[in-house]
Amino acid sequence: MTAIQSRQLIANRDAYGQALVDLGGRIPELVVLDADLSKSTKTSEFAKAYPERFFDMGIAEQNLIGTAAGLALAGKIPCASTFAVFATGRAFDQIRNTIAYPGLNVKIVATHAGITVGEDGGSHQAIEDIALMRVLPGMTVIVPADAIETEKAVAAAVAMRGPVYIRLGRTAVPVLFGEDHQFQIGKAVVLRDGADAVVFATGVMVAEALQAAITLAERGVNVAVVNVHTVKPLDVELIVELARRTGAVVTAEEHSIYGGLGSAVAEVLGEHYPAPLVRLGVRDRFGESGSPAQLMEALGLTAPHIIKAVERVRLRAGR
Amino acid sequence: MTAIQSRQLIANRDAYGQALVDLGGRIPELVVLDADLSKSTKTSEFAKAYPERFFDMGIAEQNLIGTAAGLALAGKIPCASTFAVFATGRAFDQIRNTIAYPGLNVKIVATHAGITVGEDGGSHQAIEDIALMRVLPGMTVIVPADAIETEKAVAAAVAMRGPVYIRLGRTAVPVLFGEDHQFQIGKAVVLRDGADAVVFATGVMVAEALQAAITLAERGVNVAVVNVHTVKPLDVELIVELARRTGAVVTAEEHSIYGGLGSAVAEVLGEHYPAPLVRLGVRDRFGESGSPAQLMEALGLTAPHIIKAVERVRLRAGR
Amino acid sequence: MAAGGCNHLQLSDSWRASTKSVRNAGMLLSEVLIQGGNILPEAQDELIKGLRQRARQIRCDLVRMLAAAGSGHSGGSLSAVEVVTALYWQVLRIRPEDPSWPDRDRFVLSKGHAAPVLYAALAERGYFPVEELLTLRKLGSRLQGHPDVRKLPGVEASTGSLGQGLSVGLGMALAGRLDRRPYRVYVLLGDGECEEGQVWEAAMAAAHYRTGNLTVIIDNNGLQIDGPVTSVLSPLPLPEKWRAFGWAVTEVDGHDLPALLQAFDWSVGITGQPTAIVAHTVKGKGVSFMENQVDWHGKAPSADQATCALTELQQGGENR
Amino acid sequence: MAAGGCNHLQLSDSWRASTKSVRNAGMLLSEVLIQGGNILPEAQDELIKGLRQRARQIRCDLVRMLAAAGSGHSGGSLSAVEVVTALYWQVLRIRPEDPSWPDRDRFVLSKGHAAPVLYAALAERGYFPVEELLTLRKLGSRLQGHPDVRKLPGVEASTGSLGQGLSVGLGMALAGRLDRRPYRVYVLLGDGECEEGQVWEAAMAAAHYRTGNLTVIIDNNGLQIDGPVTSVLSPLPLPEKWRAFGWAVTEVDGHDLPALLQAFDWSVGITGQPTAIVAHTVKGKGVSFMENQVDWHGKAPSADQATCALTELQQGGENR
Ligand SMILES: Cc1ncc(C[n+]2csc(CCOP(=O)(O)OP(=O)(O)O)c2C)c(N)n1
Ligand SMILES: Cc1ncc(C[n+]2csc(CCOP(=O)(O)OP(=O)(O)O)c2C)c(N)n1
Ligand SMILES: [Mg+2]
Ligand SMILES: [Mg+2]
Repeated sequence: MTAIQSRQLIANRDAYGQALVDLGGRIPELVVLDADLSKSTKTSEFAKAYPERFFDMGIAEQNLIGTAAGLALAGKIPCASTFAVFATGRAFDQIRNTIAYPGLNVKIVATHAGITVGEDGGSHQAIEDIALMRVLPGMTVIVPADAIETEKAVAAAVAMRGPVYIRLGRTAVPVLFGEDHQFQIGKAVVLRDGADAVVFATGVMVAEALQAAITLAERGVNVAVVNVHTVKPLDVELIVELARRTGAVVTAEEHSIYGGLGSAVAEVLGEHYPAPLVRLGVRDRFGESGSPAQLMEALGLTAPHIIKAVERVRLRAGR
Repeated sequence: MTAIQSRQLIANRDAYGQALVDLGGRIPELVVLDADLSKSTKTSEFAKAYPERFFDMGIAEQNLIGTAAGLALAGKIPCASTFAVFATGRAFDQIRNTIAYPGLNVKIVATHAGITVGEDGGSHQAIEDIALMRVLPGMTVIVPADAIETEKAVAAAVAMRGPVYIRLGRTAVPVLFGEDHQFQIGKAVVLRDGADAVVFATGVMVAEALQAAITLAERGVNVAVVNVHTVKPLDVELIVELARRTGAVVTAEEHSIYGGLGSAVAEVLGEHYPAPLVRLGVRDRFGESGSPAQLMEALGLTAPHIIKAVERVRLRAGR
Repeated sequence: MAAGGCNHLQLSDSWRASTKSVRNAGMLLSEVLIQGGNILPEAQDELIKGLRQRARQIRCDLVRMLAAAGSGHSGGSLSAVEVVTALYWQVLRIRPEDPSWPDRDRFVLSKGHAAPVLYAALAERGYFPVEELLTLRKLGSRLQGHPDVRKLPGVEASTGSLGQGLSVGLGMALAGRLDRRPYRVYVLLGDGECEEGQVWEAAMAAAHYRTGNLTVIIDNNGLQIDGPVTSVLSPLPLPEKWRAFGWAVTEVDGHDLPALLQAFDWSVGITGQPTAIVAHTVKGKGVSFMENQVDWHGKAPSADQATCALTELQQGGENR
Repeated sequence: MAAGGCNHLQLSDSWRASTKSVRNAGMLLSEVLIQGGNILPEAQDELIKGLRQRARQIRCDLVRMLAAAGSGHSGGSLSAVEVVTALYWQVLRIRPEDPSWPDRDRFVLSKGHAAPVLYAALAERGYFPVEELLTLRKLGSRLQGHPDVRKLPGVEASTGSLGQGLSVGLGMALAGRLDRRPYRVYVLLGDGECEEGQVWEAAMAAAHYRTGNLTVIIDNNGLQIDGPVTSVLSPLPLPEKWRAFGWAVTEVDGHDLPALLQAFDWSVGITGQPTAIVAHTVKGKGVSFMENQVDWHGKAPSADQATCALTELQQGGENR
């Protein structure tokens, strides 16, 4: 049973920048592209270390993705980065037709996903990127929960062949895992076991779910917490097992309740083990300006909201 | 109980062209835009009737959508059309940030959705457009089942305020409804009642579902068929009612099993009435070249496949 | 009213009067000025002096609101001050008391991250209380990090995702022509923003549709986020590109108010073709430690930095 | 072998020999030809004659495969025949027996709907059996409606969504430079396709990165789907636009094989800058009832029409 191991706060994008520099030394095929946001996405770190393998494509996300595709076709392993809203939305057709359709070996690593973007407001807060990437055949979709997992996810993505989307946030988040953290694409991780309900969480919501579980445990409610870092391919087996064991399911994601982890779990339940479900996420609205903490609270994405969701779903499950 | 009323075949896009001409006469604010596909989308009919209110934006889908937004901000009611794969994918960020975010009164009517595009192949067969549009806050998503419904859907979309996505196919499909067909955005329609299972279908799959139900009825299995023409906002009440009544749910759509009608129904079941579900759709693959009929067969989207899905879900429901 | 001060300066009554009379006569004051019309020379001087004061006021507003917000885009707001001032106090035919007047000229801030300069102009022009500027980027504020057309009167389009505003402006221009309304549409683009393909789609379409009622201003401050535009991904030369895309083009010092007014007058005179004004500007203009500093693109001044900046602006005098 | 016939003509042995020797000497034959090198005049004539025959063969293949498919894009395939012929039989350094040879030149068909002309060239060049052309657009075929890089050897990129191929070519060109490989990248665009903003994003980036190993050919056949490009949404003038975006540009009659070879040679000579060849062509070229007919953009000939077309092509003679 893992708990929050550290109160250290690191932004996942910082871990990404570091991971790129590390991998760059080992993998000569690694090239990195950005769209005029390298200081924000932290690809600037790679640019400093390996300037000849870094390409700033300017404010042109379509070309960013298309150029990455060409580099991949010529044997490179490109990581293309920009804000999540632009990476997935502004270049969707490019990702679809030029990368996913031929299954090219391009890694799209987007930062500033979700409402924790904060003050920039709704136009910059991607709440739909998981949905967009998940619907693409053959696309792997990863949402790391902390800096350690980010590092491992980036390394694993670069090591596998085929298109991968990695979703990172802007803000510093608690470091949950140790260096020994086992990360395997497609394998969800039970961070905490419990028979009274299960919370499937991804990204920043994993820490919130752990906190909620600790509070609930004090009240005698034992909630399993599963870190679904890979939203696609989904760890169907584990989800079914936990749903069966608990009979009460909550999902938690910093994303729309349509098309993301909540939908993915709903699909699995419907097709394998129907069970009461409460999806926590952004409920069909855009974000807005405010501090990340204010927005997480206003949009119902904090531990107390997870606690309420657990209570609700247990009620429905007749507990 | 409605059955297939006619063996007449009309492409929904033809009905769209006609609807535009009709509405154009009554609604002076109506303007139509296309991206060099007006003969295929049938907006050419409107262009002929009202040339000054038609704008061909050339092969530039981003600008197509942005210009439509500007026209809406100036009081016009724009219908913007092109193929579904380009309408939703090439201009996603434009739809998101310039139309959906401010909730502008733009109607995006896309044709050539789904695998019935046929010979043009996977690059042209949108299997993700419903997912893309459904995740956008405030977006209405309509998938008409026949020519009559298309006409009514277009009229209803133009009559309401706010962004709407209408999904149309390329091929001629059976006319299912009469002129008296009642169409209301957000209200799904029970075309056939039955207590043994329910099939929620949308678009071209409605006709297949009806056919499957007729065959099943001959075998003594009474299947309800619901035409979910509006995928968003979803008719949650009706879906829950039918799920409760039948206890065995099938969804059928010419779209990915991720993010479309199947996911939407899975979400509703999970949150309201957990029940066994089988989702029929494109299972995480792109389309390919072939005739529409061959592809529907190869990808498992015909009446016989619905029958098998009903049998499967009834088995799981313990029937 | 301290001369050169940073309070909410009111323009002198004489300027107001002269502006009004010329507007009433159906002409742009700037037009008269430039073409040597029969306006008193004192009125000319007064006009430019008034606009300069106004620009300084807006700079002060910017520093204050950005400091209060604690985040936001300083550099690209400051570089656009004169362009926005010229537009809102001289060029645009608008009615702040009736923001949806159908015949109003439209201004689309395509480089939506410069929202503060738009908000400051709208507030100073009377669309909403000036005090509200201090709510910038706060939860619940109408002053979102990027302009939200649903929330704030005077905002003509939601922007923030770069490269989209010209398409919106084109749609407005086409609608205006269809409805035979006399309004004009102005769109402000960043130079880095010109790297977005959609800008060129819209440029091509506007030329094709001969939208003479559409004017683009490019805030050519030479910087984007990752560095100088010439080293990140050069969109230069801009005039050649816009010309090749069928636009009439002029270049101007984007901080020279008389020159800007002349350029806007020029744009009105061109018919049957959209017009582009390449405004050469300095990013961070008016705050010495921000000028030409790429790091000040997306950063707000601290309280101390704001004090420095305001002092500097207040000491700048009439002609800065 | 019927002269002027539409069978799978083989070039005469003498031509093969001369080509080979020049290739082995590390020079393009066309280069020698144009620059008055020491190639026999008969070899020159023979070369051009061979290419013309090849072009006619490809047109015949197109008619046959499109008729067999019952759908597909005739007009824009036919207009690109000479460009593709020049590339595959003279310009590209490729090894059909080793399609993934790392040093090969790359050809990206950005206007992916013209897949038939690419497939015909690849088949005739030996990448796969010519008979397979008749499977075009059929379920299970490697010859998808638009090129699929996973399926067919020789296809360098999946295209079909217009406006994306130049970005892909740019990525390949950057990779080539990074790896110090000598290959060049050629991208064929439609004139209507130049309305896509992504083309201009890629054009701007290629100029910025000075990719001298990248050449664009624009099939300037004057038509798109809804009509002539000038009436739908004019992308003209093309040379001015590409020049303003930092490219070296030349114009050429896109059906004149010697002129095309010369243009390709010119492009090789330009370094430190990407090159654009605006090829003026006729949509539907070679089939009289298709020429300049907008309706033949996305239509396949019926069996009868195909017979007519083939007869016409076979009677066309050497110099057509
Ligand atoms: C589509 C899109 N991509 C990226 C960004 C992030 N971004 C905000 S401002 C900016 C740089 C803009 O540079 P420029 O247009 O020159 O503006 P200015 O210098 O006037 O601030 C970038 C890349 C964005 N807002 N939208
Ligand atoms: C992004 C995109 N939009 C629309 C289409 C549909 N389409 C296919 S061909 C074509 C016209 C192309 O015209 P042009 O580039 O001039 O090609 P050519 O005349 O050489 O056939 C269009 C609009 C497409 N394939 N991709
Ligand atoms: Mg700039
Ligand atoms: Mg053409």
